[in-house]
Amino acid sequence: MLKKELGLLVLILVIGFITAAINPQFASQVNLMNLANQIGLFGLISIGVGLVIITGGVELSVGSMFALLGVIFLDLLVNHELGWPLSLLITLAGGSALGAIHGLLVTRLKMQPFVVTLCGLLLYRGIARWYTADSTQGFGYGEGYETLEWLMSGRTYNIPHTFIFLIIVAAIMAVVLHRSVYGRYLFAVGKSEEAARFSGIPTNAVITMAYVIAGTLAGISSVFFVFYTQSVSPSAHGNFYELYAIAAAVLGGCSLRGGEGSILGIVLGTVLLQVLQNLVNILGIPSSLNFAVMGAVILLGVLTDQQLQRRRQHRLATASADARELAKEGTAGAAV
Amino acid sequence: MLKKELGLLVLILVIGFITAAINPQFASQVNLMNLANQIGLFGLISIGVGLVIITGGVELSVGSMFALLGVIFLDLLVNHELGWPLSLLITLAGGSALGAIHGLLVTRLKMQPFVVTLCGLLLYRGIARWYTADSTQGFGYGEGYETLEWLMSGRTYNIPHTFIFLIIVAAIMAVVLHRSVYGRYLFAVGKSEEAARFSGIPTNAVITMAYVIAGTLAGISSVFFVFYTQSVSPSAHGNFYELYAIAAAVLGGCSLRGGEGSILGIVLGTVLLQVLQNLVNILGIPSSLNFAVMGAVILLGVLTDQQLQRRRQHRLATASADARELAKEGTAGAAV
Amino acid sequence: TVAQEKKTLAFVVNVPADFWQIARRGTEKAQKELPNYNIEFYIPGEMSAAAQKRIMEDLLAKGVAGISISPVNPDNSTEILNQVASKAALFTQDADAPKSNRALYIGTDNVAAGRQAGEQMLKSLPNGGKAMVFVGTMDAANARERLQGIKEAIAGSKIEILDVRTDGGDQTKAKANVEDTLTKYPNIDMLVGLWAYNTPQIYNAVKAAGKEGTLKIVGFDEDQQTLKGISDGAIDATVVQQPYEFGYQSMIYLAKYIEGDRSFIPADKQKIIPTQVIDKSNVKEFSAKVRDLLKK
Amino acid sequence: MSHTLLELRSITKTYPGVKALRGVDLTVGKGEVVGLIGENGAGKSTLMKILGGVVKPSSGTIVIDGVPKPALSIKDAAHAGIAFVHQELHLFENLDVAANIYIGREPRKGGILNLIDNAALHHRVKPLLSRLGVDFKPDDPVERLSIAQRQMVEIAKALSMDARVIIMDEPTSSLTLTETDKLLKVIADLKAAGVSIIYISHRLNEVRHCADRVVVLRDGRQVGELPKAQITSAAMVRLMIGRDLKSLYIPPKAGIRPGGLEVQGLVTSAFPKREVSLSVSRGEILGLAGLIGAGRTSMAQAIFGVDPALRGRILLDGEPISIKVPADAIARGIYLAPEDRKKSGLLLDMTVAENISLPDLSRFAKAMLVDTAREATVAKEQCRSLAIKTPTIDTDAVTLSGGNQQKIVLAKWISMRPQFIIFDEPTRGIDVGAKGEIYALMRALADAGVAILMISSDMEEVIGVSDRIAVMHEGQISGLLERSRFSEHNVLMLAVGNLAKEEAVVHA
Ligand SMILES: Nc1ncnc2c1ncn2[C@@H]1O[C@H](COP(=O)(O)OP(=O)(O)OP(=O)(O)O)[C@@H](O)[C@H]1O
Ligand SMILES: Nc1ncnc2c1ncn2[C@@H]1O[C@H](COP(=O)(O)OP(=O)(O)OP(=O)(O)O)[C@@H](O)[C@H]1O
Ligand SMILES: [Mg+2]
Ligand SMILES: [Mg+2]
Repeated sequence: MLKKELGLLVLILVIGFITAAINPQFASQVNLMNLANQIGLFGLISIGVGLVIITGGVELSVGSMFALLGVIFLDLLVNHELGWPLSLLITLAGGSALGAIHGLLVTRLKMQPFVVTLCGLLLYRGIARWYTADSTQGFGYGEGYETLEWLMSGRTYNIPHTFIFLIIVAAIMAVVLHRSVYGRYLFAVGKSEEAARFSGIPTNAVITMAYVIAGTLAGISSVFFVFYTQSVSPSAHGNFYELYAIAAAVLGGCSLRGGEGSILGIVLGTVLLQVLQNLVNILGIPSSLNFAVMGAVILLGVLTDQQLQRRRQHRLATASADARELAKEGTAGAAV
Repeated sequence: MLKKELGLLVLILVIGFITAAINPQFASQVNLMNLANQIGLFGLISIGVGLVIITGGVELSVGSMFALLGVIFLDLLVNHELGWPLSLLITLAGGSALGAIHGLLVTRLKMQPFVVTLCGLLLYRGIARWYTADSTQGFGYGEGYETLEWLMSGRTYNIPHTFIFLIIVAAIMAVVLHRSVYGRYLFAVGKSEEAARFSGIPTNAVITMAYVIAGTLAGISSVFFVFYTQSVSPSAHGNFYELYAIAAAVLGGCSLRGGEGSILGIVLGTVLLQVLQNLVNILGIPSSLNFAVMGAVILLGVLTDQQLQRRRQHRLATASADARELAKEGTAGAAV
Repeated sequence: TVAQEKKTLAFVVNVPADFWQIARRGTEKAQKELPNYNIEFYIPGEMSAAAQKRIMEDLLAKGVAGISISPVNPDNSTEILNQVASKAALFTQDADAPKSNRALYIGTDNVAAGRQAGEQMLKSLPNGGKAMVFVGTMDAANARERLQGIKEAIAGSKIEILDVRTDGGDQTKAKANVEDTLTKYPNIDMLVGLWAYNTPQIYNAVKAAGKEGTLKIVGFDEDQQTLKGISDGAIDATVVQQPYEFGYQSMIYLAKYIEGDRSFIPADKQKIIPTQVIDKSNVKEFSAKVRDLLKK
Repeated sequence: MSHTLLELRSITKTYPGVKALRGVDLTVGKGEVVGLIGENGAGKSTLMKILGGVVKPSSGTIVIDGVPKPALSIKDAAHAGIAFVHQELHLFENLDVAANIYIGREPRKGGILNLIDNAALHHRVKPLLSRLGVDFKPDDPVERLSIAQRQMVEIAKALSMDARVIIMDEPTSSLTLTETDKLLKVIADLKAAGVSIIYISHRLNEVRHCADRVVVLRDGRQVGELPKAQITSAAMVRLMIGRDLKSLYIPPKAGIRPGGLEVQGLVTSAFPKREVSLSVSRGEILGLAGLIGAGRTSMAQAIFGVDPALRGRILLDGEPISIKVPADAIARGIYLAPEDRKKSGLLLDMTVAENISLPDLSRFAKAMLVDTAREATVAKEQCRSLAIKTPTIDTDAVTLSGGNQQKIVLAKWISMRPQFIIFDEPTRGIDVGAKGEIYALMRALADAGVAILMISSDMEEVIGVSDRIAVMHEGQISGLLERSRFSEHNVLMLAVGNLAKEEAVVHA
């Protein structure tokens, strides 16, 4: 299990060292902190999407949720002057509610996750655009949310809060996923929903919960993003982010067939994607190649990992054949 | 089987009649022919993606293929003045080759289709942008391809060639999918690759072929689109089109779990999506609601269809149990 | 119905953006002055020639009387534009398509606007220096023209443009691009934003890095934050267009054109609405004007 | 019987197209082992699923401890102390053995955090596994276990529940004699401890061995009951199929003929260091016995080209052939009826006709198009000649009983002029009636000159059907037995790897 994450870590370090060798600024504190900030921004939602992927589902509406929840948050905070704690709470609740709707459609009405969240992708952005009449929302001259701004975009000991928050969430989610009963059920449901039901696991609740967590994390993320970009243009904000999140989760070892994945892997997947984006700029590679680099590295990364896994399994098989061999020598006499 | 398509057809007709009642121009010849043209443009690739979905895979790179192949086609035709038959052929071959690569990665290297084609999505657009240095490609003052232009964007008896071509391709593919050996293999592989392999079906070849067909259709489509838009901006051309194609296929009854779907359904799915886009403009609904309408209708469409199916199955079940009972009474004596 | 007796005029834009909200106010003012017309506003879902083309086709099917459009790919949209021009009155606005049969272009000369920005750059960096340019995508005509104008203006000076970083319309990426630039070139002298959201993101990133005042910023368009940055002194100048006039004038003139009046069409069929440089000296009144326009 | 624990009263269950149960009554007493038998599709599993809360009855009453209920949920059943070893395996391949055994009932710690107490978990699982005498550990991933090992995990899971009633739905279908013996011992222990068992099996020997009472279902109806004293194979068969079955096993009519299939030094990926050599003559049925994981399936799949051999030669009628993919084997008339018929043998969601025609589809085709008329004709013909019980040939395979499904697998190949067929566990989970038919089919094929290799873990079957028996152990052939030397003892000795002592066995 852990071999996968190790491979990813090695890949990240190798890429990091090469980049730093070419341009030492890559390893400068400023750059690393910027990078940490990006990782924090994108990591949260990768964790949420990763959980959904482990159930055997997929969550495509994240980018549109960012647009819709971002618009709502700004509207509450700036136009309705609602006070930041309440605005924040409503935004989070909104994310949870959207997640719950997805979960219920998937579990109760037996719709395919791809379909449900594809409709979400179209609907939420549509609503956001319609609600704002396609105009960019910003903080304008709003005031009174300095605490929130510091929480969401500040730094402590020069470490961005987004990153700190990601680490906290990742730690909690790692315990939930790998140590708790809920986590175990999640893996069980992802592998075989029917068998899980036969084992008395409340599969619908387990799956719905994964979507709710993803929605809530999307809610938090959307506030982080609002403070990062300081504005939300409903038609563009968060476009394609669902793909980044899925890519990070898949790179980190989540299988879209369900039942596989780890929080560490998802976080490392996010790190790799963000390092790639960063190095394009730091090395002065043409921006147009940004996506190409990302695509190529994901492809090669997944491919190499798979080949390594296969070879390892082969080795394991041979080893166990040898072990059987030995065991047999031992028991042959005893059996007679 | 056919009930599903019928339901979709009824939905399309109802929407059509309502729209025409509100604004009779919807049913005008001009509008219907425009609509036919759009259906032709988007239908081809939905068929390709639908085939891949039937194998249990998914094809996310279509939009990026449009950008890359469109750029290549224009480059060959305009800059290299290669003559249209050869340019066309190379573009189609390019599409087939990309499809073949996807197929091989999926079957030989056992990569997940989602991952392979996600990387394609990133890579191809990246390459197109890099190759053109992010500049829009157009026909410029190129000449000597009037025949091709007529073929690709002309009309015969006022029917757009794109639509005629779609009907031809759909007819051929319907025979291939529902009547041919290959089609049967495709469904078998989609339902259970292992069982198909144990029956001696060359599963790898069957799956790869589905990607090749999808790639080739993407190649043809990309030429159609080039003649429709007359230009290709590599960063925007075809963005999100993969989602339209998948949405059409899913609306038309393809299950992302594989092994289900029909060509008629896919075509009707495309028709519905295009009718929705068209009516937003015809009825003067705010453009910003375009996506929201699409998302809502897909959601409700799939949902209703599912509920109807379920009810029908229930009815069938009760009926056939009774029938069986009668039959049994009849044969019971004979068997002893 | 009444709506059908009225003639329809359509204002078609290229992509959702705030810029067009101001233009919409212009069309709304025109609507008040043109009670016999029905003015509609179209925003394609995505920035693509295909999406725009389908809107034009649908409008023709609806029997529109006049269209004023900002074509996404002007050079390559001649055919559809001519098709529109043959069935309805056609103006272009914001971006011109001189090869087509459009009756009139109302809008900015983006190369000239670029030159204005270049002059501001020269003013801000009289002794020269290194500059970086940020934009959504370089395959958009206005991005190319603005850059061309800038290059024309700074030709021969000591200002060097190091690179153009693109973000594909993603503002998060736009800000990250600026952050990475500040890391890679800690001593960079100037940042230029070509699209409306680029300048605010430059401003955000510079502020976050604590480099306000140590480098110069020149941008385009009138985003709220851009104007705030100019008041703060962090941004040197922005070159703004007058989208309100695009909206208002194109509708008024379209109606005149449909009624047979051709007198307002100049020989070159171009009505250039001049761009304006906003800097510390005039930002206050300009902000007030914009806020007024955007009031609902 | 001392005390009635639970009672099912006139249970009826209707499925789409099938009345699976019609007014069935069943009582189970404390500490009683009830054998539940019946042909495939008789409704045994359905009845048990109703008891386990997995399926809701259409009508009827379930009485537990005197309390009547119309239906049970999974929770109700667990609460009432009913544990279930499902016929279909319900394990999670991505979890380890211990996690699978306690899934849904994890020992917890950490209060509201609901963490899993792994130490307690392993502490509880270890004694269970040693009680069953299995060769895997609590933290082995289930992914790496063979079907038989997985079946042992299922059994361990049922044992772990401290249940009052354990339903075992064909628990031994993948087990060989040794494991079966262990299980029968466990059942005896449980009975002594007052646990009731409902034991479903098509291996009548086992039922005779352990049941206190046998209940027989036919066509969804309860057709009889046998008290302990009257439990004999003949009596059970008579009730099950409604008539006497003369003999399951038919002697060969024609002798061995020249030619056949020979395997020389075959190396499979499961045993990269072992070579298998074997030959099967035309006209003979070679039985292949061995313990779980001896490598029989791996060898069969290597010959058929599903998982091609690493090394070695395969000769058909003396001529070396190369098999890289199943199509190569099929082209030579070499076929495999696989071990896992639901996963590999059939496309469950396809119709009977489509399944039968699948491997030969291109020959049914005109200009690459499927000739559906011919397809239907062939399918009907096969259904008739193999007596496949299906409403129509357009019925989905998933709805048929196990025996009929297996016959469809055979029907695929029989119409295609076989030269050599491997039957991997051909009668797993199949009733006696259908077994007899399948044996007859195999014999008819052999008599027609086909070489047949029958892999089986069912000792009775191996000894009854085979003309010769080869035994495999740890990826190698450990010995060959001619008919005169057939005995459970001899097969078993070879199966545990007693190569050297073979002579001694003969004299014993
Ligand atoms: N989910 C289902 N849908 C439709 N029919 C079903 C379903 N499950 C079982 N049946 C049908 O109900 C009948 C009884 O099946 P059941 O599985 O109870 O038989 P069984 O006695 O356990 O047979 P076997 O010995 O093969 O396990 C069969 O005709 C079967 O095809
Ligand atoms: N592809 C593989 N890689 C590694 N080990 C394997 C592979 N296939 C099978 N094995 C292991 O090799 C051994 C032989 O398996 P095989 O299925 O051939 O045995 P078998 O005699 O048919 O047993 P069974 O009665 O369980 O079917 C088992 O321990 C199995 O777990
Ligand atoms: Mg059963
Ligand atoms: Mg086996």
